[in-house]
Amino acid sequence: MNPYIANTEQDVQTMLGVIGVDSIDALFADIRPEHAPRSFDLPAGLSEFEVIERLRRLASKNTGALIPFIGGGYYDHYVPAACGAIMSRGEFYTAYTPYQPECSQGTLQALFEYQSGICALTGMDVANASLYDGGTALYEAMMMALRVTGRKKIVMDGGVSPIYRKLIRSYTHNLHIEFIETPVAHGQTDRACVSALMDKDVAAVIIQNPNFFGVIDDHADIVAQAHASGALVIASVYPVALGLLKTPAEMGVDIVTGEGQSLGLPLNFGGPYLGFMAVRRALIRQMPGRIVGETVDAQGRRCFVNTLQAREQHIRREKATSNICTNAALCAVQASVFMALMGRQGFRQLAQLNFDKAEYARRVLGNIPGVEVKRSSPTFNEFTVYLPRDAADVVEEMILRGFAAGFPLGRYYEGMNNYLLVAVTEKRTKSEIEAYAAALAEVVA
Amino acid sequence: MNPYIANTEQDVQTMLGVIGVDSIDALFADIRPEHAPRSFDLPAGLSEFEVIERLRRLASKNTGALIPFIGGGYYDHYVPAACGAIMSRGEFYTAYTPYQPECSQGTLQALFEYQSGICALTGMDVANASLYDGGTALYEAMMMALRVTGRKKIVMDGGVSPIYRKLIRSYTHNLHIEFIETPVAHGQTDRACVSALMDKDVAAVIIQNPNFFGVIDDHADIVAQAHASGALVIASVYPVALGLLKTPAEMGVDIVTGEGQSLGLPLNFGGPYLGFMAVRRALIRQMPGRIVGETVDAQGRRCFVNTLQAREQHIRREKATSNICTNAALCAVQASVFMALMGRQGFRQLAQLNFDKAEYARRVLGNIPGVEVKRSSPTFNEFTVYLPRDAADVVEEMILRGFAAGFPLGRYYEGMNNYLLVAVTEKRTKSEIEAYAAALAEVVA
Amino acid sequence: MKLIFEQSVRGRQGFKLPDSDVPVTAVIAGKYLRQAELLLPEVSELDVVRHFTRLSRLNFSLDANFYPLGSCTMKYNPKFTEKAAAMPGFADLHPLLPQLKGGERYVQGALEVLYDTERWLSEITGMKAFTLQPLAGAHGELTGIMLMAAYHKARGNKKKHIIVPDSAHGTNPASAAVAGYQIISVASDKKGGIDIEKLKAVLTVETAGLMMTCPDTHGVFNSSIGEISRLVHAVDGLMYYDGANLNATLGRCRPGDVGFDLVHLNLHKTFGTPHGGGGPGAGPVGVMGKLEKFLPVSRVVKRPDGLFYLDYGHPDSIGYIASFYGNFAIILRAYAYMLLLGGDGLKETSDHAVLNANYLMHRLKNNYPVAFDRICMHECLFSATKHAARGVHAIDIAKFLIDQGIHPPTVYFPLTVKEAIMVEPTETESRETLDFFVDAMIRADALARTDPAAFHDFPRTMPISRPDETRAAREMNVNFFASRA
Amino acid sequence: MKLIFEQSVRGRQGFKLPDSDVPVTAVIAGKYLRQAELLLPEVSELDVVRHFTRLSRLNFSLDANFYPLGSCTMKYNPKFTEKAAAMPGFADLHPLLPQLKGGERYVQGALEVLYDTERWLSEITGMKAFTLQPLAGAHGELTGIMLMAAYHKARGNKKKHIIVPDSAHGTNPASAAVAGYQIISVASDKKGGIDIEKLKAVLTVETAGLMMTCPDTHGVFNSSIGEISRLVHAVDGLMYYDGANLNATLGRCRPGDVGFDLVHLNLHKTFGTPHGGGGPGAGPVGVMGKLEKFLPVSRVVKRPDGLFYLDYGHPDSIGYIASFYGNFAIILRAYAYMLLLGGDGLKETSDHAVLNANYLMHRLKNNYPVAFDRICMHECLFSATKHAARGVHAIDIAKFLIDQGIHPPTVYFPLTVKEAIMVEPTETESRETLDFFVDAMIRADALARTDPAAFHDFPRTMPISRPDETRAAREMNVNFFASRA
Ligand SMILES: Cc1ncc(COP(=O)(O)O)c(C=O)c1O
Ligand SMILES: Cc1ncc(COP(=O)(O)O)c(C=O)c1O
Repeated sequence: MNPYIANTEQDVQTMLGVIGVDSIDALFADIRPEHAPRSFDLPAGLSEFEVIERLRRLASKNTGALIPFIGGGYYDHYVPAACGAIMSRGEFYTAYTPYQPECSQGTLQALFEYQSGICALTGMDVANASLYDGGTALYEAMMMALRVTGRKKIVMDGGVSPIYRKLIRSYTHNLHIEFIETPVAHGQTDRACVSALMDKDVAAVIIQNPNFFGVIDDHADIVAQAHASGALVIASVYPVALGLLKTPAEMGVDIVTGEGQSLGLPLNFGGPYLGFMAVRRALIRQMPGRIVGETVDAQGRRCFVNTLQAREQHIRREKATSNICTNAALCAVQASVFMALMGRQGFRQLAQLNFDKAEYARRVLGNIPGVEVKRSSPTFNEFTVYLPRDAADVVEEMILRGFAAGFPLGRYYEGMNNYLLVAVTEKRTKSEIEAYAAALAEVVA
Repeated sequence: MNPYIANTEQDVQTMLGVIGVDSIDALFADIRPEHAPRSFDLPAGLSEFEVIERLRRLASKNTGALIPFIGGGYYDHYVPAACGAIMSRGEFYTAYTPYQPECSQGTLQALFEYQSGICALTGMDVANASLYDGGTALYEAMMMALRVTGRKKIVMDGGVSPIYRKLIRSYTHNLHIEFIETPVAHGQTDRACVSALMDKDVAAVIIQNPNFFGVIDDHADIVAQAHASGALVIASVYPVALGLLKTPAEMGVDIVTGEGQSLGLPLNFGGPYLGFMAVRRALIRQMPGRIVGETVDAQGRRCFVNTLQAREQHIRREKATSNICTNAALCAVQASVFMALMGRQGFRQLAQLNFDKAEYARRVLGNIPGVEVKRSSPTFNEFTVYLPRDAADVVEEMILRGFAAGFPLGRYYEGMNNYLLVAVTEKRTKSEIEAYAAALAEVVA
Repeated sequence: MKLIFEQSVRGRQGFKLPDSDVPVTAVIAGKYLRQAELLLPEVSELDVVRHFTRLSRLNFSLDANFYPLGSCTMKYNPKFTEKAAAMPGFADLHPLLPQLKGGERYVQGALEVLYDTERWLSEITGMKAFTLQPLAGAHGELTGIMLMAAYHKARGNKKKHIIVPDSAHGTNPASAAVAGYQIISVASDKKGGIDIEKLKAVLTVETAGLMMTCPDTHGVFNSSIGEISRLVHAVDGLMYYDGANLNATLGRCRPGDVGFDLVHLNLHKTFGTPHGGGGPGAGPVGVMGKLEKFLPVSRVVKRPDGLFYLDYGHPDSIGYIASFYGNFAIILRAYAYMLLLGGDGLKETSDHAVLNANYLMHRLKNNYPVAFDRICMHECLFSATKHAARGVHAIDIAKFLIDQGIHPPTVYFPLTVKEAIMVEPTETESRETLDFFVDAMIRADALARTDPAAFHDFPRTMPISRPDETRAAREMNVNFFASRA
Repeated sequence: MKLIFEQSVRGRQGFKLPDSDVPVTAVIAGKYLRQAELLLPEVSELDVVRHFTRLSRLNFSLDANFYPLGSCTMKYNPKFTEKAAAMPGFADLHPLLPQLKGGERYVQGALEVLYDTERWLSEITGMKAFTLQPLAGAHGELTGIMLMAAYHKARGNKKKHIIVPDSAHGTNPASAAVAGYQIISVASDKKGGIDIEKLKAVLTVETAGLMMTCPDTHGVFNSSIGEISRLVHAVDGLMYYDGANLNATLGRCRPGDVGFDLVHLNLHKTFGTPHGGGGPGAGPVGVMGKLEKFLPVSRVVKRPDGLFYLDYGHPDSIGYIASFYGNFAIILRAYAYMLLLGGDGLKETSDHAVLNANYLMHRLKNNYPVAFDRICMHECLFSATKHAARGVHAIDIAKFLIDQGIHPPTVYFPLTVKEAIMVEPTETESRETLDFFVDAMIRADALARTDPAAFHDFPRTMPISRPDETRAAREMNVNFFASRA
């Protein structure tokens, strides 16, 4: 029984009569016998109760109740209940893409507000209405830079998330693009190296702030250099950090992208997340994704519509600025709720809490004999520690003590096997931090 | 900081200016110094995150993951997700009592449908828009019968929930009412005894079906007898059972009440629940609680309003049919959603599942040496077993084996220490039932 | 909109139940089976969801509208309390578990919630002890009156009546009446308070007690409370505090400190739990020491080892007044609310509730005469008698407001004031919202001068307007089946 | 409605964060700090909730409206899948956990969800293996094209272009283009299918593959699929199946059995996950054996002992195409949906989706000429050219429907049909709803004859009507701050 089908036996007969066929099978006449499935061997259906029970069992296999000190671009922030309450309104989550503005002003205005919020955070002129996630947003930014400049070389800072770098490489495999990754110097962008690479072929320099090691930087000098040789600068940013940090706009960055998960979205084992993108106004027509614009209706009332659609695949097909169609609209609305809830003061306070807690953890961990904390480069809410042995093994032992102790850098960075990336959000209490330090001290002793 | 206050410091100053006072304190001038609190020593406030964490810890102290075979009038039924989804709409749960019909048609129509659903279930003519819960509903029914008949004697079947009987006794302590409780014979109402008690002073006979022992009965004979001597019959019923069982209307009952928890409400450690009441049409003006009626508006459009309000306290004050004001409206709407989801066929199927599973359990438990299952009286989804020793002790041991094994009758019935009341709902699987039996066999061995 | 029953199609089914995994071992004898078909609607899940979603959109609600309902305290219901109430560790808990031997171990978290809530409410009100069992304000009143009766009985007092001011909410006399007392109503004086002379005139040795709302439903805090309580206590009467208006005085005045012997609170008012379109709520009752032993059982106790359990052994108790421990999921929301606000946040609540009410009163008093021209507490009371003289009644102004997206204030209550318009903004509304309301009220006033007839078909923007209530009461169509039979 | 930014009041705060419990041990150097004030709105939580609640009420949605959007499969989104996705054991799970040594033990439930979903989607489509990583349909297409490229590279094929029918969705050519291929468009024949002769004319050894939607966006299942796939395979081209329309053929035809080499599915269409006002969705990609080794990493593997882990060791893989394992919470909903329906329920889905579409087509075809007069699959395609001749265009009919509470069908797509009106009712709508739609469409047709000018100001019941899109594009006010600067 399929409880989501409304037709009764009687309905079926009536409808077949109207259509003028004998059976539902007759409607599938175009599917010839030779097209029939060779197999369709799926489990029998269950009741709602049974499915929920099964999923509850599966979910309970996950919760190890590990205290999380793991980040890597995805953070255990508190999601205010109001975010979830608003997102669970059917009017938002069961609506379609707002192609019909008259019956979609709710989503459209919310997305306009989201775009404005992203502009407030980044300082940029214009933002789009979302991309899939932080990684694909960075890919789109790179594609955009190639289009804008007509060049084929990309310089990418080694501090950019290795996950993002990996996926950008997959996407561009067939595109004859030259990639150069620059090393990290003292945790920050290696100026000398980037500078040596700048030439008339470089389409864009891609940086990240804070970078994968949690280190913050002021990339204004790199921007100046890049612009001097006609290249764009793309920055991938962590939105919570922007509560305190110099904005990409203040550094002169051309295209800003980032992962919006920390703006009120649950971790969700990897998704759905939210890719955001904001650019200088001059670049708006090259921006991928939907953009909501303000206008007036026939009677002069303010309203909102999808605008500049001529950039998009449904109009421009193979000449579109991107192939994206379905995006992360609901996540964008949720982020918009989050930004409004935090507000000017709350958002800053949130950033400060993250910074303060991480700094405290950095100090406490630095006191553990054998654990080394580099203090030369400033960090935001994540930092690396050097351990006396393989960080992967330490993490394994820390799990048994109830901690997701961080991310071992050896997984993505050669020669960094003893480095552990530790994230501390506003949710971690002093006593959790101290318990973590105590456990780590035991493990490395 | 109180995040639910919108006024800023600036707002406060502006508003004080408009009022013409210097300080908020000045507004409290009527509260003289001698009225000041002697103490107001409450914990400091927490953030939303901290409160949620604290409650999560408290909640986790509760979940013993006991497999429930406990009922006693409150059952572990599955609550369809759609119930919760609809109830979480702010338009329902943050609305006020629908005193202004123009902006309350949602609640009013939903309550009208609820009343109709209760009438469908019970077979009665009219239902009210809810009372607090099943226990207080029975109390209200009794008060109503006293009013209607002008008599002062109540005959109450011992099969009525002892919890309900206890609370009715508390309420009537000062009302000079004569209470007679009749014993249970073979699990059912003791006809001879009731019959002997019937006289011109009896206002009402109160029965329950299925009764507290889970036993079903046809009380038509008792109704005939009661009516013959001018008494009313009040039946407390379990709505799920009405999917299969003879309706109180079919037995001729005058006032029907019941606990609506099983109509899509979570167990909630005791509440909020839902008291329902349905009566013969002739009794409507004596019914307590709100009643929603259909009418038309000034332009002839169908609509719904609170009606017959002259029965209620806000109009009639001390002469009202009851003191009730706030009731269980949201629970009634949720029950209405539940009844609509189940529908004609589903509701019956639900009742059948409960019956079949309980019967299976009854058979399986009956096979355990030393455990005796009385099979003379038919039961619905709950039944008693006789154990070789104190049921309270057996239950304690069963808890350690992961089962909430049932309710020991000795707690409320003298001399029944070895009896255990076992409930089995549609949620219990065959293997859970068998595991329960296996554990019980061990415990009583 | 069509009724869900009118959407029913024979054979349609909206929900998938589990298949039975047990053999059928018995059937129910025919005589026990229902004869009548069970005519619940036959609709799909989509039908149900769409129907109720659409229905919901016909409601005003706090989440979408300003709701300045006097006496109702329609404050914002914080969303995180809904999240708390949905936690399975609370929502799935069977109430009989703690009554099993060894069962209280499985409900420690829930009992702690109850225990702490009782303690905090006691501290907030200055009472000695609390019961959380009453399921709403009126239920709390009834419980309270029963406690009073038990007290008098234990003292051998012969009490017959309860005194209730004429400004009292209807539940007060109704509750006292169902508990078996006669009601004596006492009039208000010109300042809105109880007329002390009139009170003296009715106080006798047969007076069981006085029920007072404080601040009262005129929005006035009675400064003579000390004298009143002395008078009542002089005849061994008890002072009952209707706490519906506690939102005015959190941290400013505790009933226990000013002479009250017992109180009920409405958690769905002061403590921000949702009103649910009329319920459920919760009406805990607190008492001073002399009434404690009469409190209903069970009572939540903390053992020296920190474990909580339920104590049923109080011989003087009035007994069970609810099946279990109160509307737990509502209590839990209130507990969460208190945890978040703490003592300071609660006090701020009253500060701003009172500030907002006074602001509204001052902004509107030139257009709408105030019933009592003095500082008000958390609500202010206007009278539309001047407007009524022009044919525009309080109800017409109410209907005008609906078209502005504002839920009308309470009208025609309290009964002491003609054409009463009772406005309670609560602390959670912003000044912008208050100003929006003020503007609408001023426009209504202006329109009442220029075109009073215009009011008769307000509201105009809603799907219905001015239902025929008389017809409803006459026809008594209260059941889809009956009305179509 | 005011923007939330326009409701901002200096100093107002809507959320309470924890106080810091750690000492301040460092400050950030000034040069790293932001200069510009962070101008997020300053509003209370009530402001936020009320604002977004009101905004939401300006939307049509499936929960309140019929949504016969062709190609979009706006079927009912079962509520229990939302409940599943909210379970903390899933929602709070950090995606890097399984990448820690010993960490996969803590995500076994989540990995099982992924593993089973992959297997079931494989069985449903007749594919060998699946990746769940693509984050939407278009992302699946891009992934698919990358897989094709990897295949051709491994075979040493020199491929330059991808063939796309002119009826294809815009994402098909766009995805192929961003992956580096040229696009060759091939026209449809009179029956709506690919014109085989035209296809032959463009097929060369440089053809990397053909992207086909099946049934296509004309609502037609191409019976020549066998021949087409033989032709494409003959040049070692690959057959790509755009699964957006899979809702028509569940259990009736599997792409893998009829010649397709790889597919993407839209879980937010066929598998009932919500559209979210434009996303997020999920676009898993399945492949036949010859493409399997190119699938993105990580891949979910079940060890003989039953434990699941993530395998990153595939040398021929195209690599990472998403940061993690796909839109997990969406996949989870689809998994729950499949668990509930089972194989039979899925097949019934298509039966009724197709039945409903044919019913609509027959009821409407006298009023609206069908583009292809034959049995349709899950959607039917009308053309409003006759109406357009009277000045009533497809968009005008769309706007008429809005006033009836019906979300308009897809209009002007596919591009192959002038004044296209593409109607996809889905299986979850009742006959009553279909009839309601039919009646509205017939009324629109009648009105188009009698009063075509009336259409120009539809809709009339919504808060806005006919926005000036040109002005939006010209002014580019896309940011509150910029437009007010
Ligand atoms: C002053 C007053 N007392 C008592 C009550 C009754 O409370 P409840 O509705 O919770 O029963 C109310 C409710 O409106 C009230 O305003
Ligand atoms: C036929 C067809 N292909 C592809 C897509 C793109 O899918 P998505 O929006 O998930 O990226 C769509 C979406 O509307 C479609 O209808």
